[in-house]
Amino acid sequence: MNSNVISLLNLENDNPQCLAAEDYQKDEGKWCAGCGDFGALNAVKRLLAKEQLKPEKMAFVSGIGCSSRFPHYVNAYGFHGIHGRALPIATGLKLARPELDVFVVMGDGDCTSIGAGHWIHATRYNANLTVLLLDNNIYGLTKNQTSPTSPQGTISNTSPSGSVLPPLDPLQATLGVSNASFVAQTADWVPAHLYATLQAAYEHRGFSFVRILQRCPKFTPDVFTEQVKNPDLTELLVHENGVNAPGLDKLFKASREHDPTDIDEARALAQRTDLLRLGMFFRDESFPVYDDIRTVSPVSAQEKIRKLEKEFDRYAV
Amino acid sequence: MNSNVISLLNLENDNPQCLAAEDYQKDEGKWCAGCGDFGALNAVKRLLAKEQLKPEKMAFVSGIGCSSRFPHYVNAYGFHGIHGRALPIATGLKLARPELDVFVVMGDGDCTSIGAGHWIHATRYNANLTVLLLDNNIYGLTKNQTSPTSPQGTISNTSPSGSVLPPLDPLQATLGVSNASFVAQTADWVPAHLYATLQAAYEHRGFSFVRILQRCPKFTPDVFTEQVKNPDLTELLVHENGVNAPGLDKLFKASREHDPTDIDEARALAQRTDLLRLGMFFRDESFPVYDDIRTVSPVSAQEKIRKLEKEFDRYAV
Amino acid sequence: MNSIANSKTSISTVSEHTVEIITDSGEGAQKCAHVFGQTCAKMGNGVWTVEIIPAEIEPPAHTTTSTSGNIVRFGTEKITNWGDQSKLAVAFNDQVCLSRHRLDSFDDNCIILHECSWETHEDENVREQYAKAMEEMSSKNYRLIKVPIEEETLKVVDNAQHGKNMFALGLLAEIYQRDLSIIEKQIAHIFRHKPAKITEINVELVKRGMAWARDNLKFQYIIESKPVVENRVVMTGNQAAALGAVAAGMELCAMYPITPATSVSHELAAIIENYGGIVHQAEDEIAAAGVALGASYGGKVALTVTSGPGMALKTEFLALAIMSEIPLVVLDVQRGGPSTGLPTKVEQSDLLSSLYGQPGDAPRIVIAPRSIEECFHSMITARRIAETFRCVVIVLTDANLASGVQQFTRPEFDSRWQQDPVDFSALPEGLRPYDWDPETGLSRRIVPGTPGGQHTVTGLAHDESSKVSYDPESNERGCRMRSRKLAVLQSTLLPPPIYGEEKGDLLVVGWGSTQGAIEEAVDRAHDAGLSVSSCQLTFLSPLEPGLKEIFSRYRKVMTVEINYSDTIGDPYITEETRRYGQLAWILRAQTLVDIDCWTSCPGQPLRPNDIYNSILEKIK
Amino acid sequence: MNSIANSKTSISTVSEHTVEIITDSGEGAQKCAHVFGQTCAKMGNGVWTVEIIPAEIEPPAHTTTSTSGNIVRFGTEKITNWGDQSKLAVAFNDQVCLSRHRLDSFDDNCIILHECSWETHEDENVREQYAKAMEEMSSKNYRLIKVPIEEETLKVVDNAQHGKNMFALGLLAEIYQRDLSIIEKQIAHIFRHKPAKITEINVELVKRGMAWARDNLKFQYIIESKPVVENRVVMTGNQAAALGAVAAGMELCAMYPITPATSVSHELAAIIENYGGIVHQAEDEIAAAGVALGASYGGKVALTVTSGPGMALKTEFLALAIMSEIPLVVLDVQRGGPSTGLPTKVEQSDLLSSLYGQPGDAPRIVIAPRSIEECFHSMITARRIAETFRCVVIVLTDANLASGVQQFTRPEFDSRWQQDPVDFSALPEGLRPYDWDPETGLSRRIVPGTPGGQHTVTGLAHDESSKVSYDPESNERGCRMRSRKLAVLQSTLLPPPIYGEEKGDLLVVGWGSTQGAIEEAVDRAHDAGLSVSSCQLTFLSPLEPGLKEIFSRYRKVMTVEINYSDTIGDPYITEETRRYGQLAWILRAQTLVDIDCWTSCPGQPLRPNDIYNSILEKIK
Ligand SMILES: Cc1ncc(C[n+]2csc(CCOP(=O)(O)OP(=O)(O)O)c2C)c(N)n1
Ligand SMILES: Cc1ncc(C[n+]2csc(CCOP(=O)(O)OP(=O)(O)O)c2C)c(N)n1
Ligand code: SF4
Ligand code: SF4
Ligand SMILES: [Mg+2]
Ligand SMILES: [Mg+2]
Repeated sequence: MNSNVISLLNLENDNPQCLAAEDYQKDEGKWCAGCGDFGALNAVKRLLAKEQLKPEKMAFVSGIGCSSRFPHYVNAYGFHGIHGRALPIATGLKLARPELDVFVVMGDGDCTSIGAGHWIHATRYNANLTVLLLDNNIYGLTKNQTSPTSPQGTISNTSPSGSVLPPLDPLQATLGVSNASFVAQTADWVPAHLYATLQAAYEHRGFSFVRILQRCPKFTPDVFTEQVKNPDLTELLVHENGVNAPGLDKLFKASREHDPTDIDEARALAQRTDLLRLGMFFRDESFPVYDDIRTVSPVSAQEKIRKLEKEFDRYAV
Repeated sequence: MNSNVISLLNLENDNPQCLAAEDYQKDEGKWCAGCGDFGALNAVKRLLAKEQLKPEKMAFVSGIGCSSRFPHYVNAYGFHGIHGRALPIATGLKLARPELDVFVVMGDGDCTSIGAGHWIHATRYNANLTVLLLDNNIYGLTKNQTSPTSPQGTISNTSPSGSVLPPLDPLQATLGVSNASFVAQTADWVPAHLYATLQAAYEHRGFSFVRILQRCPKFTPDVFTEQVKNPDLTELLVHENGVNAPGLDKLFKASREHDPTDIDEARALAQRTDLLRLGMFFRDESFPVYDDIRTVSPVSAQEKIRKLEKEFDRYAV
Repeated sequence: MNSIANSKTSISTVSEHTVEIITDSGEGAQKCAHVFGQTCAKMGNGVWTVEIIPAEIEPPAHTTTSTSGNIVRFGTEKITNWGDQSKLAVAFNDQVCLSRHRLDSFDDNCIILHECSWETHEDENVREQYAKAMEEMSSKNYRLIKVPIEEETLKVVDNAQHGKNMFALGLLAEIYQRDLSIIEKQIAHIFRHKPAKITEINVELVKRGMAWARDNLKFQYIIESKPVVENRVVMTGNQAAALGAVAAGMELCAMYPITPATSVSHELAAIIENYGGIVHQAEDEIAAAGVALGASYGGKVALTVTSGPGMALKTEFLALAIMSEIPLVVLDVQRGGPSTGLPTKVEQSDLLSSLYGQPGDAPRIVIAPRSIEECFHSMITARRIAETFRCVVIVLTDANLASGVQQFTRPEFDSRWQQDPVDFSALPEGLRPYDWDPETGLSRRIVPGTPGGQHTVTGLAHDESSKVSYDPESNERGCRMRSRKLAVLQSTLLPPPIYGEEKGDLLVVGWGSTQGAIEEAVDRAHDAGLSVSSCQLTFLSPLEPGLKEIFSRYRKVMTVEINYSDTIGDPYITEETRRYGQLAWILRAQTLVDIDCWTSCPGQPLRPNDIYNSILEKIK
Repeated sequence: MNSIANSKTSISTVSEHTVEIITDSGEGAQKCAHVFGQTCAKMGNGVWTVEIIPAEIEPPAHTTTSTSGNIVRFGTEKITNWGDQSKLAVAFNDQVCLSRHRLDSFDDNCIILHECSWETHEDENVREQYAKAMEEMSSKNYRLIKVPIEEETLKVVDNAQHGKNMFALGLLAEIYQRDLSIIEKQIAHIFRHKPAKITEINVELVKRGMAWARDNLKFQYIIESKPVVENRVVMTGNQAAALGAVAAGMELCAMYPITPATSVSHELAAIIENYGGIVHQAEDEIAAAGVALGASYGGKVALTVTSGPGMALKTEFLALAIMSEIPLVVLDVQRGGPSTGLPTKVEQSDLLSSLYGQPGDAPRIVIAPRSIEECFHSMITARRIAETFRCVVIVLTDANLASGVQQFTRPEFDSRWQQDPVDFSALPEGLRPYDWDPETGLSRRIVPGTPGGQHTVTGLAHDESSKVSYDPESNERGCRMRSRKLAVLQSTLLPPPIYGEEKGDLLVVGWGSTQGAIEEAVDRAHDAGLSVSSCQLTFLSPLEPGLKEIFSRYRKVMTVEINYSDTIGDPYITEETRRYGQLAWILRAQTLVDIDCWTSCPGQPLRPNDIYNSILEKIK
């Protein structure tokens, strides 16, 4: 950790005691050149610097996949878990240590395929986790297999003549779960929006689900090219309580007022495929947060023994 | 099989060659008196008789739970599988033998808890399966534990001071999955509606998901009592392409025209908790059906060898 | 003991008896047996209670599949198992009685008090069924005594269904001269949340049962009790395990319901929040393991509780715990397998999968409590080992311990049983997350929150800094260090104690819950002049030391286990093709001694007498 | 062979050589090695190719972690394994070279042709790094030869990245006098979907490499080849397994991607639809097993393909298949464990979990092909056994076989390999779904669609009619019948063949992919006058017969395995605490012979020389 080096680019920090974005870097990211995971990593580091989070008070939990290498590259506690199971681990950690900031990073296969059951239920538990789905529409690490989010017709090693199913929409699926409290979409190629979305997710108390459209130049170089090239294919969802990043109105012509408390509209918008929509689809801060409602006061060892004695009286012969 | 005995009650069959509903009974149902699973079994037997399905041409696949005993009680092939995994088994069976009628019976724990990942993905595959979710809002077989669909506050063995989460809505969750092609809700205490819903589900080509609200007098005697007592708390969804059962308009005052092709409205209706809604929420026959799109023509052993020889030429030294 | 038998009654003094209360499901046999067992225990008898559970939630009444009930074995001395056949039974109908007869559950001279109204029931089918049952049972010398249970009960309550059990309790109370004041207190306790009237009615029913027995039965049994010198408690193995988890300071139990393990979490759910902990019901067993692991990673040694099919699902996560050296305690309450198998019944066949279930080399600790008392203490041991060795500890109990009820010495709590608070103090300069001591493989665990300790744990091969590394040296070092911990733990263990002579003709080796039955069989063999000893293992991985040397002192060694093994002499089964009992197999590999086995998987605990017979056979 | 070496060139005739092509990831080493290997094979040499795969998708270039490449071992005789160290290497930079040096991959006298431009690179750091690498490698006698690979390549193409590999191929072609016309054909085949120009450019590069070597290198090797008398094919083990599955008539492969198993399904996905089958990519490995099981239940014997972590997830479903006696073939391409472990690397440590992974008693068949050829044939055997015995067959291959390339005799297809069409004819009167032959445990499978055969299969304990039954007799009968099938299969097997003398001082026992390396080591020992033989097992459950008798003919027996075992003499490790290699452990239990083991888990195939050294050590 080189806490003395303050990046000039990092506008939030002009106090030498502060940690700069670079201070949150651990190992160097080992993704392919141009991989969208770098963008996510950068946005996260900026967020950590902005919030001045203590490295030892955070944990990044992931599954297995290119994207799940993420924890190795952040100066924080990390848990590079097993494929599809980041959410149970993160939930357990948060239950045990509610004071830690816990981030979860998953790939599309990780979260929506093998991890689908945990995803549904973690959404429902609504533990206070910041959840990043890095969705490159493909299995990257295992080298090019179709994922649930792959567009229909994707040619991959497991669908050599084109995949046969329409893609699963992670937003719509999350919105289908009762208790879903924060659902947003952003893209690695719009850093300001990405950053603002992560900021909002971090601030939300509850399970903040952020789908990040992530470019994989290696295996899905084409899936987002249209949208990257032509900003007119994107519509921003804006609202005073939504994701608000300065300057984006210049970049994107289309924008739409959407009240993130309107669940029906959120679903209807997620359903439409005319444009790519970035922004906050839904947020409700009123849902119970699992780690809050399951927190019980600690009890001293002595006190426990006293209570155990009473418990045993019930069983006494 | 006593195919000569024709039930007088079974109005569809007056031809002595036909199988009567009773002929589709195998072992006697061993559920508690008053269990809603009996109602589902009766409706299914009626359907089988109506359709005159050949017992050897059908298979009932289930997981583990009270409801999953179902296959033992139907004169058909049955696969009483493992907890949560009925859908993969049924999908495999259907892929191997698309000509069979395959029914899937699951409990709420079975389908929406341990089976959640398979549920999402089987919905997405949209294989031509008729799927019954017997939802008694509790774990029956293991004796009274909270299920994802248990109402908040449910007192059970695992939530002795009341469950903390709002229930998961299986309809909304299914509607959240792209490719969901048939989603309906019915109740064991409205036999005519139950029967008509199963009929529609059976007729639908694709994954027909029917949530059957099922009474469990043993562990959740109270969850549906209001609705059972007071038909005014129920609204029927009606439409010429929906579930239409004769005589129900007399029983239920509230009814609503809902076009089952309207996905936005389907979701909005599933969201509302003012009334219990029975009927077809959504149907779209245009989605690709997995066993159709994956069916390939059979190839004779001789032909295979011929092709293999050519294949091996590629590897020849 | 105050005998109130009248003069014409024959009174026999016996050292123990086994009693069955068998009814249709839902007729309250459990309550009757519970009060009876508790009363015996409070009067100073040794007691062991076993449930008889039907396969269905609510099977059709008055059939051989509807049998629900309890077996209570009690005696002057400590009782360690369910014993052999029952000496006395109270049966609410002929069919449940018949089902027990068919299972060979009754002693040839068993006294069977049974409801008489079926004989004269208005429905001819019922009468016929009754007659047939009586005929089938006439092959034995049972003393069948008709009792108007229902008729008598209806004199007090309107619905006999909710009363017959207390009348039956009265019968037993009279026959065994139980202390009515204790019974009254027990009943009052059970119905403490109900109106006082309920207690009164139930006591009234007991008294009526006593009166009927006094007037009509011409026998009584005296089972003396010893003065109770120590504080004792009585509970099931699952209750003991739940309390043990609390006593061990476990603050998170993540589980998914599964018989017969679920009741551990029911017990915990009811109390753990008072101890600063929670029970998390996960969406499945995989997630339960993951949540427990996440919590353990966070510094709390967590517990996950399950049974066979759930263990299968946890396979992958256990490997991650082992690889990342995050402590984790797994309680597997074994049931009959494979697959869904016999969900409510006992078996000891998860041993091999507990030891070898994970792909890759994944050393873990496996221990098996031998009694209900040990179900309590093993949780404390397990937590401590898991933490000290940064490893997975699997505790294997079974359906027999789970629902069996027995007294044991009330533990004296020790605050050192509790988990030490996590040490968040700054780390020694340069300390790495896997700074293995090259001798022992042990290393200090660094918990999130510790300043300067940031690192990323991974299930990939890694070096001391927890960096992914695929080089041969790192991989081999990791394997070596994880394996070494087992050898180190083994070096702290003592050879297992021998029950009986230190050498002889035959050594019977068992593990876990069979201790009581095996030792009783060994006693019997000893009384018959045979040179037989036994040895009950608790540590299965690593095995306790000294086994080979111990085995060498006996002419023959055999294991006794509740699992499957082939029988030599059956078609195709030779010395070479035989599949052995699971412990026998491990011990053969470990000691190269030609260890034989006698195993059986009847879905019931083993009976001392069957073990005794197997001893007679093998010692030849 | 047509030698075109000029007069000043030293030409040595050798029986075999091992060559490495090592580059940064993405520089096309695979293609170069592929063409080279194919050419050697077509010229009649024995060949074995092994991939060198970096840990990351795209690791930073020019570092010791970026090494990607291939090892090609080829010789006059059949080549069965990757051999010992490499005799010649072509390295595109100093760092990849260094990484191989550190892994001890080069023979002490290795000739290393390496890119010279780094030495004079404009970046000082690069120059320094180069100098350091050279210094580190100077501890060996390597013959380091600088080659202007990049410079020469740029004479033909603009981007050296896409061309250096073909230049390198040219170097090798010249050194080993490969037939250019064959090389040309191979290149044309690779680029058959690209414009003809591409082929031309690539051939041009090869020729330039040859010219450079001719002009600058003063050595050549002659490796004679034998006339090819039979039709042969060359492929990887995963390709062989995929083709084997098709040849076995499997019409459904349900899978979830996992390294190193996935490429089996890639191969299948590309062709199976032409054979009336499909590949179903499931949402996870559990579902993959379930879909395969459902399809098998429907009458098609289906396949599921995975590796360690996926095997862990299939645990529960395998038990259901075993309990319900639905045939199922599972291919486990083993990788390093435990947990995520070494995803791309070889290990043989799923043996115990394959045998004992399921809670409960769950007998299954486990076989391990010993060569790439057997990868093909084992799928046919597996399907047939699964169907005949209504059981689960696990086929254990590993990352070594998976990506290794070798020639073998082209199979002569037999239509009986295919699955028989399902018999839907009416059932014999009263036939039940588990009408076990009491001798053999075999029974006729009733497939849905068969009139009158309706029944419900279940993972619960059941009787012959597949009715749930919890009585002791049914449960024990079921266990017995499922177990019996293993003994029956064993009775059809022959004792494993011995490689070498039928008796002697030491028998080396291996299983699966290590056959080639072990036999080569045994040959070496034999040549050194030692009395050593070996024996390679294919059947692991049930074990092949006669092992104990075979072992008795040798003074010592040891296994050689690619997995972990403790070393006696290490701290705390004694005869008693030692954890053995996985096969050794099973064989100890099975035969009670004191079987030693030499194992290692370097994430690489074993080298004959290391095995040879272990032989020297153990035979003492
Ligand atoms: C249980 C298990 N199954 C399969 C794998 C192999 N595997 C590793 S990553 C991965 C999928 C990667 O795709 P994704 O989750 O989309 O992440 P990406 O690499 O695209 O970031 C798979 C199938 C595994 N490691 N463990
Ligand atoms: C892998 C596994 N986990 C847990 C169980 C135990 N189990 C059996 S049924 C069941 C849940 C039953 O609830 P539900 O699915 O709602 O069905 P119901 O009995 O209410 O019809 C559970 C947890 C099991 N058999 N297998
Ligand atoms: S393969 Fe795709 S997702 Fe993986 S590192 Fe490369 S670009 Fe990123
Ligand atoms: S417990 Fe409930 S769901 Fe199960 S059989 Fe009884 S009433 Fe039906
Ligand atoms: Mg991806
Ligand atoms: Mg339920």
